[in-house]
Amino acid sequence: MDNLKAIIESLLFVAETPLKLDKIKSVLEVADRKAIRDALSSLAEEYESDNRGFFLTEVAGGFQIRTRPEYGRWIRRLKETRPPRLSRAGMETLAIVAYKQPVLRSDVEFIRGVDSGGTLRTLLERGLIRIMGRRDLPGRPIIYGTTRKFLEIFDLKDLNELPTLKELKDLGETWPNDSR
Amino acid sequence: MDNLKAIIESLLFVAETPLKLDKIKSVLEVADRKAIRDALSSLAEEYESDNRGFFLTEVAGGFQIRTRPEYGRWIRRLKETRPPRLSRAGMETLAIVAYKQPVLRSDVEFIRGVDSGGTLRTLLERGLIRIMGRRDLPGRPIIYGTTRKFLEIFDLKDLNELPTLKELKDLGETWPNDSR
Amino acid sequence: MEHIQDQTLYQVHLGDLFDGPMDLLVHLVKKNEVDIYDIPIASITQQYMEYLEWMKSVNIDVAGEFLVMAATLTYIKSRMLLPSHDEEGDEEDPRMEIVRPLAEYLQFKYAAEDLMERDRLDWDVFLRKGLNGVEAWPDGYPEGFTQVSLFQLIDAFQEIVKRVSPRYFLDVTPETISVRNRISQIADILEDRGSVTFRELFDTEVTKTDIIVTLLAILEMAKLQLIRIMQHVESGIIRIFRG
Repeated sequence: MDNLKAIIESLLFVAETPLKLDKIKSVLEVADRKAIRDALSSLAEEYESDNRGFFLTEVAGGFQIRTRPEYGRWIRRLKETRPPRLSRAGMETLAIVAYKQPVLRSDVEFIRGVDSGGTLRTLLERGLIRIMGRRDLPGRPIIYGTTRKFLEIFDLKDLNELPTLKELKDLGETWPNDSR
Repeated sequence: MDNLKAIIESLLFVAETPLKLDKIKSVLEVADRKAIRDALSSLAEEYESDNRGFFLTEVAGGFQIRTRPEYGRWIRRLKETRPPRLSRAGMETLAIVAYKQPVLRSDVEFIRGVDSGGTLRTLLERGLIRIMGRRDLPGRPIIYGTTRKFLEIFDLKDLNELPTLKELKDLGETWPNDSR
Repeated sequence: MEHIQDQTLYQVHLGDLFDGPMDLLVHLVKKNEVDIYDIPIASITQQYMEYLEWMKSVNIDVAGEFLVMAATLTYIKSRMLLPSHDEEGDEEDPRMEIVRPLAEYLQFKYAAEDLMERDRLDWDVFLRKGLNGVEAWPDGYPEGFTQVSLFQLIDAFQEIVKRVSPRYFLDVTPETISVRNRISQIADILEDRGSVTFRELFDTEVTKTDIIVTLLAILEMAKLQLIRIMQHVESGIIRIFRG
């Protein structure tokens, strides 16, 4: 196929979610995964070297074109974006679900020391966490985990990319920001 | 301003409608219209000479990046594989089938209070529900259930991931400061 | 009357200031700049109590969790005052009861901050989206249709329940959902293969619950005549066919 790179670029340009390599393969009916991979890396390099306003990133198991973080402030001005407020409680709960998944509501509440139903619900509605199934315990409690959208929003290829939790012994040296 | 061209490119990339020159001017607080115009022409030229999958066009009084028409067929193929969109009635009916399956049309209509034959047919055509069999009742009414495609589209491992009413209620209300 | 209304108007929940007792405790430990593995328990407990008192004095509703923590702190403080029974000092520091959960909680507080520092979508980085589909997307979707997510499906479900009586959905419980799920899976197998042996359906079961769920699914399917259950005359093997 002529112009494989340009065609892939046009697909990346219109895709609403990260585009998986297999998806590109099946849409273009190209047997050669390596050709696709080469086209993708060459696009990524060109965006760098040509100093484009966007870059190609691998996120949530696929490829996606995103604007450069250093231009975020201008885009926020254009879009009149208000801060996507997730409360501290929301972020804490999200972090617990991300690191401890598959996790029960009672596990989250044990760590946070407070009722977390409302926060879990908010995260569910925002599509950041999902119901993964049920534990074989009395009442068949719901098991929670994070979603692909979580990976997309926090720029993670997959869950393995989450930084390891800080060692307990290192705690107490620096303190979390008290944004109160 | 450094990187004026790249910043304008990032704005063009995210703009949902053609971007007017004056809008760029006001967002970037750049007094010099000519500098913006130069950046725009230079972007347009680069997209041509670098054989990008998209081009810059002046349309409806503004500027917009669009994919090249010759790649339209590939983009349409990509879009065909997207999850279907459903009407309100479709969602409701699908929810009832998901929660109450195996279920008869008359059950669905009893709950919704309206004729649901057309909606069920649409869901069948889209492969979201299936005919599981027929009841041994006068008229041999059809029994409906959801399909594997339904699970795929809603990103469910199995139906156990559907929360019950009681569970939704137990989670309580969302946090007011989290909901936008 | 007006006076009472004023009071409720200014009522604040402690939870609005601190997400919970752990959050308050972190704040105190941080404010005092102490090592979490060597918390001056008497002083921290006192400050914690003062905080609760202050909250009460300004009419803040102190949630039960805060009181439970207050009791725990007081208990630890009293244990610290008792001489150790073990001469060799092997006995665990009573403060560990609070240090361990505090340390774990802190880990996630840091993790949440790390997440916030990443290049977040729709804040630091943006996608191209929301185009009305004129270019390269000519065949759009019919008007009035929206793309769906699981939560929208659940929303639709809740809307119906609001409109009709919830009693139509009394039979929707985790248990019945698991039976419905199994029915759907068996229907999948029959769609693919036409028939399956009774035994095979139990091959993958691991727990007693799973076995009961499969059995209930088969019974329900037989009742609805979605399946026929036949036994081979000679081998005695029971096979399930599509109804």
